[in-house]
Amino acid sequence: MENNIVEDVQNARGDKEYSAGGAKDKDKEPRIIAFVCNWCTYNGADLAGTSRMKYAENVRVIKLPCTGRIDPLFVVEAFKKGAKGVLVSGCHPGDCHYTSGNYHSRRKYTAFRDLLSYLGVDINRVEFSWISASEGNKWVSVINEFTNKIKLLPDNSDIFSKK
Amino acid sequence: MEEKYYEISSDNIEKFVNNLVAQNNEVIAPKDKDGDTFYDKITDFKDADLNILLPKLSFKEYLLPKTETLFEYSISGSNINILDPLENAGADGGNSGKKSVKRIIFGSRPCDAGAGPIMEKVFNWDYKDEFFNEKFKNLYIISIACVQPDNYCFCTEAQLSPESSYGSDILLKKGGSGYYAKVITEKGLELINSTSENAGLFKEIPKEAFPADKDWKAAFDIKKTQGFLDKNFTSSYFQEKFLSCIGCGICTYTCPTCHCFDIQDEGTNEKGKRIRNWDSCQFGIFTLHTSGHNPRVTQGDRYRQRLMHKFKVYNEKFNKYLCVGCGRCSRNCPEDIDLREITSELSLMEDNITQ
Amino acid sequence: MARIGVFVCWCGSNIAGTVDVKRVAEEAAKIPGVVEAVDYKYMCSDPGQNTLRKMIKDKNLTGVVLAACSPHMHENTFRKAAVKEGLNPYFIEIANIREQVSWVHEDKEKATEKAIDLLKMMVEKVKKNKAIEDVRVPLTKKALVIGGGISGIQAALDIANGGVEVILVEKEPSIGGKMIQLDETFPTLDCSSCIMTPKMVEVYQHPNIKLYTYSELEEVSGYIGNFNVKIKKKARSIVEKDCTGCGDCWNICPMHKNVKSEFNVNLSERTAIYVPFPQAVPLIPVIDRSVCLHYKKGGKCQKCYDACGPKCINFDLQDEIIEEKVGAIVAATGYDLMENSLYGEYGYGQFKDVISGLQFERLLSASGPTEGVVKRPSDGKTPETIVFIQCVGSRDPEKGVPYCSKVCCMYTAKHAKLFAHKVHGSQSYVFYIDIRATSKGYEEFVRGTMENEGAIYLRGRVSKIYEDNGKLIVKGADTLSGNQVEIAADMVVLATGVIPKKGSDKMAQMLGISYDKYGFYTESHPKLRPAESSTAGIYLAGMAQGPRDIPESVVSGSAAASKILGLFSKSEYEVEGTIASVNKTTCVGCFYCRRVCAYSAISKEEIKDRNGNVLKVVANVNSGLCAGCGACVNACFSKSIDLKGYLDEQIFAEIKSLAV
Amino acid sequence: MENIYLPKLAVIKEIIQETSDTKTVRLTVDGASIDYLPGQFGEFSCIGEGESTFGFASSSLRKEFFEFSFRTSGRATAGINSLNVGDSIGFRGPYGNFFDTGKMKGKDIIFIGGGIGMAPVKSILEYCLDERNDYGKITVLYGAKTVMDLMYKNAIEEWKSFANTDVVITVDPGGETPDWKGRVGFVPTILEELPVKGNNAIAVVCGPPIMIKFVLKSLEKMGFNKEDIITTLENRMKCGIGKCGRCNIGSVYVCKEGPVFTAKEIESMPNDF
Amino acid sequence: MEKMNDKLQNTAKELLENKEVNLIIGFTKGSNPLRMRSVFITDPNDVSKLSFNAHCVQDLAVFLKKPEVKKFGKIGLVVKGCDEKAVNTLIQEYQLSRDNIKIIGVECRGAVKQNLADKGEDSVKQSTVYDKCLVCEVHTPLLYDYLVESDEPAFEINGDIKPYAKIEELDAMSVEDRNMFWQKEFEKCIKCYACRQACPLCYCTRCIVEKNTPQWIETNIEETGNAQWNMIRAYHLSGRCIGCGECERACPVNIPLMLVNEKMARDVFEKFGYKSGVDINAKPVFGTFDANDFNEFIK
Repeated sequence: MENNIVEDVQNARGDKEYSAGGAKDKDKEPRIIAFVCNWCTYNGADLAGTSRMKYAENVRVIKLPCTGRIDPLFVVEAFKKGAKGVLVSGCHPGDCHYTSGNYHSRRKYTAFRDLLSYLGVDINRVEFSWISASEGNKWVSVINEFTNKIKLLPDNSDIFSKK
Repeated sequence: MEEKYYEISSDNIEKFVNNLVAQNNEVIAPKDKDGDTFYDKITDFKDADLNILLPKLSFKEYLLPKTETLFEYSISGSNINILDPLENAGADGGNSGKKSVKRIIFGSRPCDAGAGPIMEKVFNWDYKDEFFNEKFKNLYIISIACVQPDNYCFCTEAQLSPESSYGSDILLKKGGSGYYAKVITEKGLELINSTSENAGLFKEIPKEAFPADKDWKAAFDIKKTQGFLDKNFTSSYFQEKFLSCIGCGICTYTCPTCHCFDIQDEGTNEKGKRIRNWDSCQFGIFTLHTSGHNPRVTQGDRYRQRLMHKFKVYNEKFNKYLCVGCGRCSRNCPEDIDLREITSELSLMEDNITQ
Repeated sequence: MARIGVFVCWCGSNIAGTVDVKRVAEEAAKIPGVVEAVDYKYMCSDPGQNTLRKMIKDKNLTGVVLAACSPHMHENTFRKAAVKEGLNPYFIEIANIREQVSWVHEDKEKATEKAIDLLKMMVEKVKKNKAIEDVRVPLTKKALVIGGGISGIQAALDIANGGVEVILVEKEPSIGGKMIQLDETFPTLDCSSCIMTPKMVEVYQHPNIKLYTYSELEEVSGYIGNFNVKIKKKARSIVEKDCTGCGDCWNICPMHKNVKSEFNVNLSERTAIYVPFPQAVPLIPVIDRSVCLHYKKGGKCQKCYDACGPKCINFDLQDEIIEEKVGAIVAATGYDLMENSLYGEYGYGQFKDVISGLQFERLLSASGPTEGVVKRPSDGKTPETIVFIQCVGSRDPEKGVPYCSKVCCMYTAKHAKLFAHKVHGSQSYVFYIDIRATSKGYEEFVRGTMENEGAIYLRGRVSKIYEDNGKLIVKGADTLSGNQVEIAADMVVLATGVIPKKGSDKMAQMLGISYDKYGFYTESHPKLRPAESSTAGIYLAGMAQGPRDIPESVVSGSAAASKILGLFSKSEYEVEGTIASVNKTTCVGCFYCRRVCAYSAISKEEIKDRNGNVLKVVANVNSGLCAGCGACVNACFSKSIDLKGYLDEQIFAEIKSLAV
Repeated sequence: MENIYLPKLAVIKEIIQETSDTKTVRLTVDGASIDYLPGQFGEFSCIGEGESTFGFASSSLRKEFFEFSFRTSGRATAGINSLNVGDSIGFRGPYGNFFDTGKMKGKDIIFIGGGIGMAPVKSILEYCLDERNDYGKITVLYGAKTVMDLMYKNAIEEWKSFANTDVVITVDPGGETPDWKGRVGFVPTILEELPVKGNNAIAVVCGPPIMIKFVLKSLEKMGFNKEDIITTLENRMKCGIGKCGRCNIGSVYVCKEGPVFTAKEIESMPNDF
Repeated sequence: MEKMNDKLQNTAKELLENKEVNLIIGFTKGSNPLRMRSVFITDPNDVSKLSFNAHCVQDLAVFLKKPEVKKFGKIGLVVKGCDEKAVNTLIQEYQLSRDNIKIIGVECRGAVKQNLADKGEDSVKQSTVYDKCLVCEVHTPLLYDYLVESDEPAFEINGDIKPYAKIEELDAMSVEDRNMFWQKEFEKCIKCYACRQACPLCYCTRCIVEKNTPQWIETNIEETGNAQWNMIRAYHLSGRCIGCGECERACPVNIPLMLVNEKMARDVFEKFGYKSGVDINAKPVFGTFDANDFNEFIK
């Protein structure tokens, strides 16, 4: 049954314009967009670099000043534009460069996740993490684990992007 | 074409409709969806819900889809390629002109049927909108005359009637062994004669045998409504009456004849399409200038525009009222604004002024 | 009309080893709006920067994207280079293809693809950039210090010594705060007033310090660099400039009974016209109008007036409102002690010889009510056995506060030590939960009290105290031995917990700074900006932030001062222009933005028509206060507020460039 | 089957940055201009961002290109703003009616424009200047909020070079700079000071609604007949061809029966603009 | 009902006569006997138009956002308990000053579903009223200046009908099935924005959907644009929706919007203990935070 759904969806995608050439699309690595704060996670990711750690290439980082600036609707926009997974990451609670941006954001995302899931978006496709500037290794493991998770998810679309 | 008249039994009408489905036609009929009726594709006659007065929405979207691709584009560097859906098989599932499929509306009401030819005027008064025309050309309408209009109906006042055949290809009336049929157009005839089996289901009868229309009386004179609108643009009536309007636009979206649209581009940096979407004069942004100036500031201004357009402007331009009196705007209005009541009030006010 | 130049940096082999830089540049050149894309070995080198500058000039670029190392490395370098060519620095964007591509990936093909993507994102972002001017706020180079305790005094002196004018406002008639009430200070046992008094005098005499005692802050408006403050100078009933502090007035005042001395924590009495303590600064008395017979009896008594040589007593003086403009504020409002009476089982208020730690300080003090001889308040006898109880109210979420008051362990050890010094052969018992003695010399100090002075430390709580035959019977548990203990004491000293100064919440609201659930002011960042409040231009010092000891209070005072001196060292206060701005046409004034702003940077602004009628109220961003976090942008439903440098459009453009 | 919504691709030949947020774009289709008349408008689009309606700003007698001016304000204009010379712009048109040049021939004409409303005025003005001898005295009155907001600086110099042509430029009070040599004052005020008479003369007016309102009053004071005052209306439009239902004023579809109207015609319209 | 109407009319009359308000917004008889509609009264002599019954489905608080209505200044508003919560939220969100509104609360015994009333239903019972009436905790408004008590007995709830039962059903579904469910629902959407216009709390003068720089919500009236619109509408109402159900009632294509609103209200209450529209002085749930907020989903 489940397979049928997946096939149906793929078939449906196949003859519509936005699938951009079926077969090639399937081979394509899933795209992950990471919205990260400038002060903790971005630095954490940089640290992974200076430490020459290796991780999956799928992630594309968009830097914002603070998790408080990462509008949940950016996640929707990322899905709209074909991202398979979205990561939101910032400073640990209590460490926000702007005192409370991550707290406000956490509240919004709590509700937002519920809403997404309720509306039928596989919530496995959205990941949240607190990664400090010293946690290069955490960045690496979060990206790798998330990428693997996304690869295992059925290529099911969401309600925001064209099937 | 000279009209033709037939009788058809209840069993045969079912066969006829099922034949039309079997002939790979898209047959649209009123259909129950969770307790409300909408026009929708049917695969069997039994899917059709012919007992209700009117589906909640009209079948306007088969003439003017909610969203319609006007063209597609692709961009690479400074190269732009434009793909005309009227010339090429469209990608948006038959909404575009060229690929427009033959659609049969079965069981529409005379009011809904009347909307097509009324709208056809604005889509062809100068520039010809082939998107509309293609769909209109391929839309076959079999309507069933009403027996008992409800409180919100005012087709008679809107210069149609519960038994009007204006806009229908075939008009059915209940009676005899099932229905009497009046075939008004070649398209109607085409349906009946599509196969010999279909043709055999209909028994031709003389015009006289076809039941005559009842003497429907208009409760008020729509010309007087127009008369009032002609002279009273600044009447306080509009501002007071529409304090209760929340500007939701349901009246326009569920109206069979409202045809305003918006044009937008959608896509990625590489490719996309220009689409037109339903729009509504009830929205403040509809006429908002870039400068921030808005000619129609209040909801009163905006509802007045709707009245003016329907009962004055359109008639002056095209000699037709942009209203079929279906009453959907009233029935669906969450604030119980009743267009029949309003048009009638305006005609009375015109009376009072002239007296 | 975007004219964007792209530079792909090799960073030697750091980038070029893993990323096909030539291909990245070739792909970049194909992006609409990119007029030229080049690769270069080291963009950050002088020749590299010159290449950048040359292209900006030659190609009349409207934007530059560098695919290079992390923006945290060289964004400023490149921005400065761009500014030299007249390009707004915010038209420079960096695609991080070193730290986040070449150093973390091995597959050259995939790394190159990722680099191209990151570059595309930045090209699309820079297309939507708008010129941003950094915000410059003029500075009134004068500081206000609220609170004349040790941290306020330290802050005021440091600022004043830095050559900046200071206004010091103290609520009480004298500065000195809690510290001047202390006897000797741990762990060095130097006399508190010996080290405090000179500082107080220095404040009084400092040419750069304007001191308002017996004064309160009435109103604060404005923002960093430009605060307007109103100070209410309460009427002392003394013409201050004429007073010599001779004491003739208070010596003759008939009201010397029943008025408890605040300074001596109710252990002695004072007169209606009084100085709180002999070394008060300023040494000018004040008439307590709530008890003075002149005021109470319709002007009959004027003994002090009669006694006053310079005739500086004026019963008709009124409160005065003084307006000042300042550029920065230090909130050093100090602390209070919890009410001991919360603990009925300890009998405070019921038994005269159950006293607070601060009262014990006064009993120890040579300037105190007993001139430094330890005497029981009940009968004046010198106690031989004292029980000290720690954590009275502290670390007690049920009755008191959950936090540790930090100073009690140390001052109790000090009390026990001083008691042993003053009363030979005496015995101290200390009930404690834990001993926290973490600063330099503290642990040794406590050890000394135990080992050298013979104080007996009992780990456990006291369950009950009752009086029996002139003794206070203290029943408690010694959890280490598991025994119940019962001590017949002559006196019990309670180490009561520290709480924020009464009214500190009101003060915080007036200042527009945030405070925690207890009322302590919260730091802008607990680690990185411990001296700053959440509001720009307002700094914090002392116990107002939470429990701390004298050295820490002094350090915090100095820290606040150095922040202010740093702020004032420039001609204008400069903030990055990447701040929020409001579209006032579409703002509906729901003020969710204001609710989430941690910097009080959003205020209400009335939009009026020509006749002055308010059409609507909208949000307004104070550019001096906005820190540019963007929380307000997310809070806005109608998207009427946006963050410069990180506009919604820019983020969308970045996402769109990745569309698959 | 003709797709009436399908744009032609016009190529940007030149972009003139008029003010900080306005530009004039010169376009060609197949290397040349297109057939149109002053007063008409077109639908110009940045493909992928959307269409916007602008009147032509150039003289239709000049065959090497056609131009329009715009202010960046929304998504479509921001899209157009991002384009460079050589890029393509989607174009539909020309649409709408045009200035009746026959009626203007032999007469004195005053051209009055405010802000970006000068664009259609420029079109008809330059048309007349291109056949200068067919017309009487020409007066140009162009006003902007501030000196910074003045468009068409190069064109203005060209207009001044014609014989029997007065060019008056004004900025609103407070909008002048120290070295400003033009006039200072609102357009209607300056207009009344000009030596222009309404007999045997035509006035062409375009600008913001409030300016038009006062200019019409002034022109009437100066003796102009309502039939001889011609203006253009700038209603919000989408399709430009009488379908989308947006631009009507009473029974007049501005996109088809306009945008050029005489003051007389406007007077008979309901106040819905 | 007569007594109720009398009190309603007297209250309104007094308010108008004493110039305490310039406008009364209330209910009056509508286009058929089982429909009620809003009425705007400025003349004390017109108060006889006011009446109330189980067909007063509209949330009149919606009018408080209309500029045309705001112009009247002080307004007297007839509200049911559920709708009154909207007034509270408007005050909380600075859209309304408490001084400018006189709340004429009416005790409500439940409102008959309009689609049933249109088919002739006139009785108030658990099978005929809205789901919101079955879970209603505010038959008497929380905040009012005047209270008009109901003459009617409360209807009986025997538990046969589980309000918003579909929510649990959806929660139990697989994510794919939920996806399909909502896709089918949103496909019907015609983007008339009636849900927005009918909502008393959608008061933005420029809705996010009208902003195109950037284009937050695709303009198409197809699966993607519809889903985005419905999702963002629900998101903006999360923690704010007071459950009046007007969006769902207005929806001409019967999208069960209350299933989303109610679900979000439940989640917000569960996670943050916050109920919207209860306290005019409360901090809105998304205008504040707690350091100990729900953190489980974050790595």
